[in-house]
Amino acid sequence: MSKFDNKLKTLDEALAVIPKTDSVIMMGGFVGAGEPTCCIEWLIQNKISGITLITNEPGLSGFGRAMLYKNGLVKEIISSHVGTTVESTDEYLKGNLKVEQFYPMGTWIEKVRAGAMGLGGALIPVGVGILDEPGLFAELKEAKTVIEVNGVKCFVEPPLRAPVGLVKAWRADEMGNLEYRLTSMNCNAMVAMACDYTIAEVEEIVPVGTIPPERVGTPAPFVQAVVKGLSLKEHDEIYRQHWLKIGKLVPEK
Amino acid sequence: MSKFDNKLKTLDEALAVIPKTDSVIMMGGFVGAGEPTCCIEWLIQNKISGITLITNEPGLSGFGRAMLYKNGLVKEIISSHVGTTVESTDEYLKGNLKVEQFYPMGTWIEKVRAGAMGLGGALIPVGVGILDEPGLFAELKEAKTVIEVNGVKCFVEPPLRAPVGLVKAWRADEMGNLEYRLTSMNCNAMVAMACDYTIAEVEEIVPVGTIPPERVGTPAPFVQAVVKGLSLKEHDEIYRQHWLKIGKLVPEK
Amino acid sequence: MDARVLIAKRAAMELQNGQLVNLGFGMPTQASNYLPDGVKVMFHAENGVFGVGPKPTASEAKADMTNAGSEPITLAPGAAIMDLATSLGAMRTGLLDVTILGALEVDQLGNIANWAVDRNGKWWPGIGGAMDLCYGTKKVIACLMHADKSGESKIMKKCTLPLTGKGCVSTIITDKAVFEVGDKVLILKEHAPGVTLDEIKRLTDADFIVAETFGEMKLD
Amino acid sequence: MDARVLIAKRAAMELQNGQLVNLGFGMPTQASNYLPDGVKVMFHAENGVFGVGPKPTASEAKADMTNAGSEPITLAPGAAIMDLATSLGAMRTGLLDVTILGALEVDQLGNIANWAVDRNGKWWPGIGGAMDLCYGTKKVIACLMHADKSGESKIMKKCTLPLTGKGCVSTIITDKAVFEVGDKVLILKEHAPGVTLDEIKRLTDADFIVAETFGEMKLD
Repeated sequence: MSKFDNKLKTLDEALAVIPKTDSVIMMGGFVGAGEPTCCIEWLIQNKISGITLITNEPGLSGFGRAMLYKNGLVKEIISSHVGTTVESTDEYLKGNLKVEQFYPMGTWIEKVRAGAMGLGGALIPVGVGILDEPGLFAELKEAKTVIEVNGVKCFVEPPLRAPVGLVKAWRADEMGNLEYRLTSMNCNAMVAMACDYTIAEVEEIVPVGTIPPERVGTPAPFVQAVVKGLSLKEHDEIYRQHWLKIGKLVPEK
Repeated sequence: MSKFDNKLKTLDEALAVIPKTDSVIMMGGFVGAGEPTCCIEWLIQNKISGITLITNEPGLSGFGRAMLYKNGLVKEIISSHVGTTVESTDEYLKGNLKVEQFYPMGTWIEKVRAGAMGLGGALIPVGVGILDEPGLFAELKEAKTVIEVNGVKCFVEPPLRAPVGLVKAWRADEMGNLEYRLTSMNCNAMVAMACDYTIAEVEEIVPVGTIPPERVGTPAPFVQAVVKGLSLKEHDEIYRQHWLKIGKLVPEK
Repeated sequence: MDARVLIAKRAAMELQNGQLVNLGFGMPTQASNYLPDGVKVMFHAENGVFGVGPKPTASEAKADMTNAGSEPITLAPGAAIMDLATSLGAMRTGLLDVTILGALEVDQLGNIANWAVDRNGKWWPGIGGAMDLCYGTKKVIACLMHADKSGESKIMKKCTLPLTGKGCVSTIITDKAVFEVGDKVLILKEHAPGVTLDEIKRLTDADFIVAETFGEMKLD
Repeated sequence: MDARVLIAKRAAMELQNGQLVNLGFGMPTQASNYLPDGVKVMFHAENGVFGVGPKPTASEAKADMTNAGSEPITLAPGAAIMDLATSLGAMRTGLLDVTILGALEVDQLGNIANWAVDRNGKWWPGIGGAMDLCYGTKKVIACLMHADKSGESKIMKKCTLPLTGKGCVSTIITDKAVFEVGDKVLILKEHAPGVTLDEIKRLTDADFIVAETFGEMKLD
């Protein structure tokens, strides 16, 4: 597959790579921000079930990723949290959502980075003496190896990769270079590098050469497909209405 | 010390933090590009000797860092190379330049990153079965621990930090936000985060608010001092003349 | 004065000029409204911002300008945006000077528990970035109501819930009192207006000594 | 034809459309001048560039636009600039399709030695990024003169110098011949114009078998 040929695809073409059941999908986003919302819609419409979702936290109630749990499509979440949405909490407490790999956020992103950058894993001092307290986390996956390096005890955390990655960026050129906008990069750029087949949902598609090389957040060779999502205006409006509804924004007189 | 007060200092004020002898200095740059040349000059003029220099490679012959070896100021180099300059080769072969911590470039940058990001170290599969071959590297620091993670053998590499860091950026605001230009970021941004006292040499100093938040390569809190170096025009000219001299550029008719 | 406002106001007094600060969700976020005069700090947002500014107006708000709770934000002059790994690295490596965190329980060893309660035999809701914060940040200030709804003390000898940080808390601020964390014992420094030492004793499970300077919270 | 040009030309024929390619210093860099017609590749520069373009004119050259040897470069359309850790990560994780590397020695196990010779009892000059490249890159092509100045074969049974990569070389291109690396044995595929099988046998220390398709290098 060419590292820099035209990667523009329809949702159907790009997401066809996802198996109907028991897929492993890594997804970008931070709570409700920078989520590939149209790809999520597609997963729901096409009833892609039994998903193992590798994602920083479950998302924002009533929004994007939360709809995946609502529709019972996710069987396991590998994340730093399970309670940021009502929907994931529901599935979790009913025993429909397995949470075995549960990490501090810094550990989660370093495991993804180890997968992205071909490292053997990550050495993480955070949580030693807490997450490995015997019995405290019986149901959590417990094989927590601890080694000492220069006097510092740290967990040996294996890398995280996935066959399919869904990320959100502001814009892309046809070759697959991605540019992120303001605070919406979050973990998207790292997820994009940690998957064998990365699909980027963007608000705008621009000719090659438009994105200044210094502003490329994910270089084209890391991306296998680019799909058009909602426009920037639509996104801004959706968020503004949501914030007004939940009182995070004061309506202007 | 304030994380965002005015950090502009003269070379004398900023570099006063470096002990006369036996300092440990981490320095940015890639061969001849993105080197803090005025800081290097200052080290030479002030005869700062017995330096342990943590740097990606020794630099470019006849340029910047090479002058440190030429003046016999460096007693050890912790790097991925020792032969990119004639001057470092000389000192090394004469036995004046210790090379005990010698790493593949990818390992070197990951060790610096582990120091910058508070990790326990780095798990590196590159070089296993080569760098740990008994006897091959008698004089290299040999405590190479190897562990296996998910079936992959990797070196357990401790983090690298330094009390003082010298980096080069294009411009800075008074608060210490740094912006890098084109290919000259290289390892500067990582070195800037891996030192207790980071001094940034820049071509331009701009008012706070000039550098777009998305273009800040090193956020202000990581930087303790900003010093004014040569201008962009001067730098471009120096490089152009150098390239013309060594035949890398064809003089225009 | 509303208990939560009191706590937020008193917590804000701990902040000093030039610090890089992370305010946890809920009560601590209010502290940004009560910065003492002349104290200027830079706020960190976990999703990758140094220099979070005041709330935007509806027209200013943007989908791509949010904090760690996906709330709309503006950026202060000199702000920087970074990727998640760098933001979490800054927390882990101790670049932040102080963090004000909510808590379910704190104890006299300076331990804090704020990420999990037992629901249907499962730990809920989740760790997020709090453990990284407690690991790396020099000064951790815990803010919580002194006792739970049934009057049980949350200022304990030893936390019962899964910990977020071990021995990391330096200051505990409640609706009743302010403690410093000493060597395996708390030091009672201040009481809230109208709160007596006896009431504090009754409501505090942890061992504590009373500082000479013990007196009323000074909420300017 | 000059031996180095011959090697560079033949090496360039290994490159395929759409590949992400790293050319090592010295001889391999010349390969970029001999891309077969219709073959478009993206060149990687170790210091953090995907999409290195043709050499700039003197007036175009910039101090902040350089490759891994601090030589002046331009950027091709669609180029991306990244920090050093990401560039080395791309090499380590195998994002690059092919790398053409110079070598001091190669052997029949596909090992390559190109970072160190013994000078005054010390290993010199240094590893740089070559070991990361050999570890991660799918296809490693070694380019070197068949024999050293004293006529000793560099195509060996077993390398004697410190290795850069173990069992990573797939193709060996010299001024005399082209080998594929088989299972613990080399497969002689092509000979340079005017070079006989006997001459290759005399100059090759490694065990090799002769491919049925053995013939002259086709340097279009």
